[in-house]
Amino acid sequence: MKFAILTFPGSGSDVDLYHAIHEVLGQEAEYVRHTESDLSDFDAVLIPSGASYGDYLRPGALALSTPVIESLKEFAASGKPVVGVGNGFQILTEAGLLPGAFLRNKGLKFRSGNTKLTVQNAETIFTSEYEQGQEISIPFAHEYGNYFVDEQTITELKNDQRIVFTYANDNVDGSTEAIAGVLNEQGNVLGMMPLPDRAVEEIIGGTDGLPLFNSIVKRWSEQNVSQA
Amino acid sequence: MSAKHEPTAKQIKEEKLYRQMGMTDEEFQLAEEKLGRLPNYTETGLFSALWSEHCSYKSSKPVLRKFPTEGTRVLQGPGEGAGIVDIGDNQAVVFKMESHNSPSAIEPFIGAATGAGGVLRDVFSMGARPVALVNSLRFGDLSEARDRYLFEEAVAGIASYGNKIGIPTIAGEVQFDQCYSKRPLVNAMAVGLLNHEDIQKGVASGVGNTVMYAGAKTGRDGIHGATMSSSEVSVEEEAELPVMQAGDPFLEKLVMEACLELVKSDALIGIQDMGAAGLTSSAAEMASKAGYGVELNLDFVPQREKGMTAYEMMLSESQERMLIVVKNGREQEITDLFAKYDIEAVAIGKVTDDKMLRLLHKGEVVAEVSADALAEDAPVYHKKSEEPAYYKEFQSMENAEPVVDDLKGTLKELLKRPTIASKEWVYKQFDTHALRNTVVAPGSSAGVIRVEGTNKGLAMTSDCNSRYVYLDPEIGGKIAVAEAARNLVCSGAEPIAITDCLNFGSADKPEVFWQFEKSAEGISAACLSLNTPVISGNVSLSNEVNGVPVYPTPTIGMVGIAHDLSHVITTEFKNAGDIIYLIGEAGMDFGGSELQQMTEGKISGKAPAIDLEVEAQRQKELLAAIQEGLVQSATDLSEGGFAIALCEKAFGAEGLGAGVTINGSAVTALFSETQSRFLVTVKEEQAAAFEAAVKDAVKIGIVTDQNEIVIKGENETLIEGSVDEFRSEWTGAIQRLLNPRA
Amino acid sequence: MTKVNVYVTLRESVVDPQGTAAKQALQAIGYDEVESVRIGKLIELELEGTANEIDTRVKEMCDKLLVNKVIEDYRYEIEEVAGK
Amino acid sequence: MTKVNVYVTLRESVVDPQGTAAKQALQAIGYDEVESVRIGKLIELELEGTANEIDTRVKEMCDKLLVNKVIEDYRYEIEEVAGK
Ligand SMILES: Nc1ncnc2c1ncn2[C@@H]1O[C@H](COP(=O)(O)OP(=O)(O)O)[C@@H](O)[C@H]1O
Ligand SMILES: [Mg+2]
Repeated sequence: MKFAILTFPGSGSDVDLYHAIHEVLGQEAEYVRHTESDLSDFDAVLIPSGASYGDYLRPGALALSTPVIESLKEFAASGKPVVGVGNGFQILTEAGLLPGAFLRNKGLKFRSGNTKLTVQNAETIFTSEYEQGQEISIPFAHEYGNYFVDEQTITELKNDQRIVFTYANDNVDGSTEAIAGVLNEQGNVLGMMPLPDRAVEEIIGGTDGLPLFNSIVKRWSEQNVSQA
Repeated sequence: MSAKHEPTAKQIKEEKLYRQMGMTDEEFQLAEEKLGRLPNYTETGLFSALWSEHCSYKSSKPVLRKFPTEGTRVLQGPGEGAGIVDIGDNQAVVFKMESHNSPSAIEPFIGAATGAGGVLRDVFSMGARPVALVNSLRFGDLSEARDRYLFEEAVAGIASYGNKIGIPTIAGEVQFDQCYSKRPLVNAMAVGLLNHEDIQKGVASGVGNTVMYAGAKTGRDGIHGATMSSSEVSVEEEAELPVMQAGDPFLEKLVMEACLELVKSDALIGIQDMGAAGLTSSAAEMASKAGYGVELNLDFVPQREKGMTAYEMMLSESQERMLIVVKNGREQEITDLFAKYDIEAVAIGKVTDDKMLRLLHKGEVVAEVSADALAEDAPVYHKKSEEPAYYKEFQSMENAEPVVDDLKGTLKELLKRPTIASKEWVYKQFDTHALRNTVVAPGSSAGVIRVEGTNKGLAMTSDCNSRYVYLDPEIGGKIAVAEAARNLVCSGAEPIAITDCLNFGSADKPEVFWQFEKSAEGISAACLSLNTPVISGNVSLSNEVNGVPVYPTPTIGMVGIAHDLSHVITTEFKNAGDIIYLIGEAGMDFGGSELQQMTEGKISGKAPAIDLEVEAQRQKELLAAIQEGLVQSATDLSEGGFAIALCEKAFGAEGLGAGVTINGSAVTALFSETQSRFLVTVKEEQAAAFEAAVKDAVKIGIVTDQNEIVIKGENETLIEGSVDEFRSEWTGAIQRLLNPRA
Repeated sequence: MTKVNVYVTLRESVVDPQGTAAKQALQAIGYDEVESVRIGKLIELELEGTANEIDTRVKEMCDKLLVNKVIEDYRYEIEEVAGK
Repeated sequence: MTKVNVYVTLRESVVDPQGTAAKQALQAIGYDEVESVRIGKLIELELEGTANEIDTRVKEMCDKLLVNKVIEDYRYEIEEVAGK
């Protein structure tokens, strides 16, 4: 399976995703620069955390000015999986691929650490390897992680079970309904503020992030085997 | 100001205008001699900047020369952007600490942020990829609004820069004392990794090679920053200060990535960042080090503002700029390389054989000065040194125990002193796990990162107890180094080298210079004993408020190797039933202690004594025991003494407590700050092996599965309480001090 | 050269944690009369072209990039700047 | 109730990395006419009291808390708001 890892000027954790996919999972991964305009070769697209464009104007906003965004939209429309973590989630909302927007954390400060998440929906293509309701421990690090969605959208998200992760006991950034990760309507685009790519090795941040990537790979293999 | 309005050479001399630039009459005289004629305005500016204390170390050099700088692992000692130490496997660690005290006193967010940015450039200009940041901070005791503001903003500034550029901050220290009120110390340390063949130097060699400028455009910012940081600033002077520039971590990230690609190119001859005194220092130093000259055409310097003069361009301290020398004919390649990262890189001059720094602007030669004269020939001052009266008085005092009636209450009071309290409020704001290699994040004795692709770790810490240094600079200097080493050892790492940041008052005060000399002697002695040479550092003099110097604060940044990640251990208790050992006996050492400051409102007496042989021996034994897997957790005893260390070991562990018995006078046993002591836990089945390995270890109790801390004396229980009761004092203390009304 | 000031404010339905903090800080130092503080952005643009053609262009820039309409509202003022 | 708009801008000689990045992004999506972007703050205050007494108070608030004079300049407009 071939993953694209989008890099924008200033993105920092592209290397984390590469490490998770290539070195830990043993899958194919390739960096794709913001100047590219074709993603059709890839089976999945990952958008890293970090501070693209220095988080200037609004985190994630200036990435919209790059050529790769159009192809990202096409890729998402094709139904293949897209995951944005941290800043990647912010980019997805700015690009309109996910609902909502981000405000500054409730305490107004950057915060980092490990946080407990509840898996609210274990039936997505990104979470099939988790148990419904499972509590997982995932690192986070952000200043603008306070996810805002209006009431109408919240109702929709709930009805369609598109809230994938919530903060289990500490809503670290003040997000609406403690949302930590959401899906798009089609179910193939996931955004989350915590960073599963930093939880793929026992010695570094634990391994609770691995099932997320494994879910994607498993689903792809199943499809490919059945097609073959 | 345009060139037309610049004073003439004659005016500069007759009206002594050089004094405004921080030059003395003698220095101007010397510059005139070196030049063989009167310097013009631009040239005077060049001399004043490079001969400032910040660039030339003119007052500190004679002292710094005494530092031990050699060792089998040292690949690059002081003199380059950062020092380099071999760590095996063809890899090396590069590190350096820098002060940004003056800017941080004026605009703490920007000052602290650009401090981190500057020291990162020092590291990647050596060809190394930065892998971690460490800091060392000092503020007033938070009772005043201005100090709370300085503290909050400085921490936010460091966080902002480090987080955005994506480099984890994995260790640091913050201490609070009124001597730093309105004059904070903000020291930042960067650590990088490289392969031996990628080591770069800041040299401009090879006649005809091209000098290139890469990075941000030059503006009129921070002109004379180098001179400013060598003088006292008061808050009231704000209005007249040079414009400060926000750092741009986004741009720096791009510059960094471009430079790290550049170092792989065989077109590169030399590279240096434009730090203090910007273009002047980088150009003169690169030429002088290589034994060549440099000719720059300032018309080509990318400029942000209109009508900049040669003087302004040469002295600007705009951030995020690099000076590069490349092989003649390869310029386009370099420009293209930087363009890939949206960074401008242009040729602005060439290397010459005449050893001159020559500047052309608008078709005229506007300055022509020997590069050596600027970079090497600054006057060296042997400042007057005098033992202060206070020292004699303190030395004559007998050691005494502070009066304490309520042991438990005192412990709780100590736990919420900001210097002792949890620093979580600070490090929660840092992205401590960026770059995916953080093995031990802030909160333990030292930060540890994995060396990617190996099973090794790098441990790092910064330390200095300036109260000890004030009471006795020589002992205080020794303790700073020893404490740093203890923190590494307690994490399972072998200390390998140090960087330092020597923060003092004005060197013109003989008492201050004495503190400076003596503490450097202490540092040297400890470095020799512990086999940790000095590989880089920084001097910051004139840290004073209203003429009163801060406590002498020679901060030590130390790096160590964990030869195997399985050696890495942390502070907190691990298992119920483990045996608790205390290494080292308590003496009546309260001079400069947190308890003394708390009970008496000031410090006095002798600093705690330290025997470097004992220190080295204990560290060696403990490290060996840790490496053999005999130790579950370890911590050194520092501020607040035994009781605080015991609490900290319980705070980090869920559901574990301790029951211990100690002897001797209770106040001394609990709170004294006697040096060279450790508190460790060992599995019962390994107790015998551990005792054989560490001869000064004394069993004092066990880790329990009760949520309780019980400290018994010879006849009675001294302190007893739940872990939560103590932890709640310690955890939120800094937050509570910041919101006194909440 | 035309100068345009774009005023970006958080939509009323969105809480402004920064504004709230500023209000509390002002009250804490004695400005009890402060009832509300909201912090938005002032984006100053300098553009080639004349006011007429610029109107549509600025609106586009706001909609596409400068403003996030999920949380923000905006208005702008165009002022002609002589010569420069 | 009085409404005051405080406009906070970076001092002219201070670089604005945010503005520069925004300018480049606008140019990249085709707004070549953009010569400069600078991003400041718009602080909307609501205060008890009348315009007269408020003038000095707002100036104080800006100097003490709302504005960082090392890098920022400001101006403000007081508008009386009927009733509310
Ligand atoms: N400014 C800071 N930045 C990052 N980490 C910090 C900072 N201050 C303290 N820490 C971390 O908090 C912990 C406790 O610090 P300190 O009390 O100085 O430890 P020690 O007494 O062992 O030197 C350490 O892990 C240290 O690295
Ligand atoms: Mg310490």
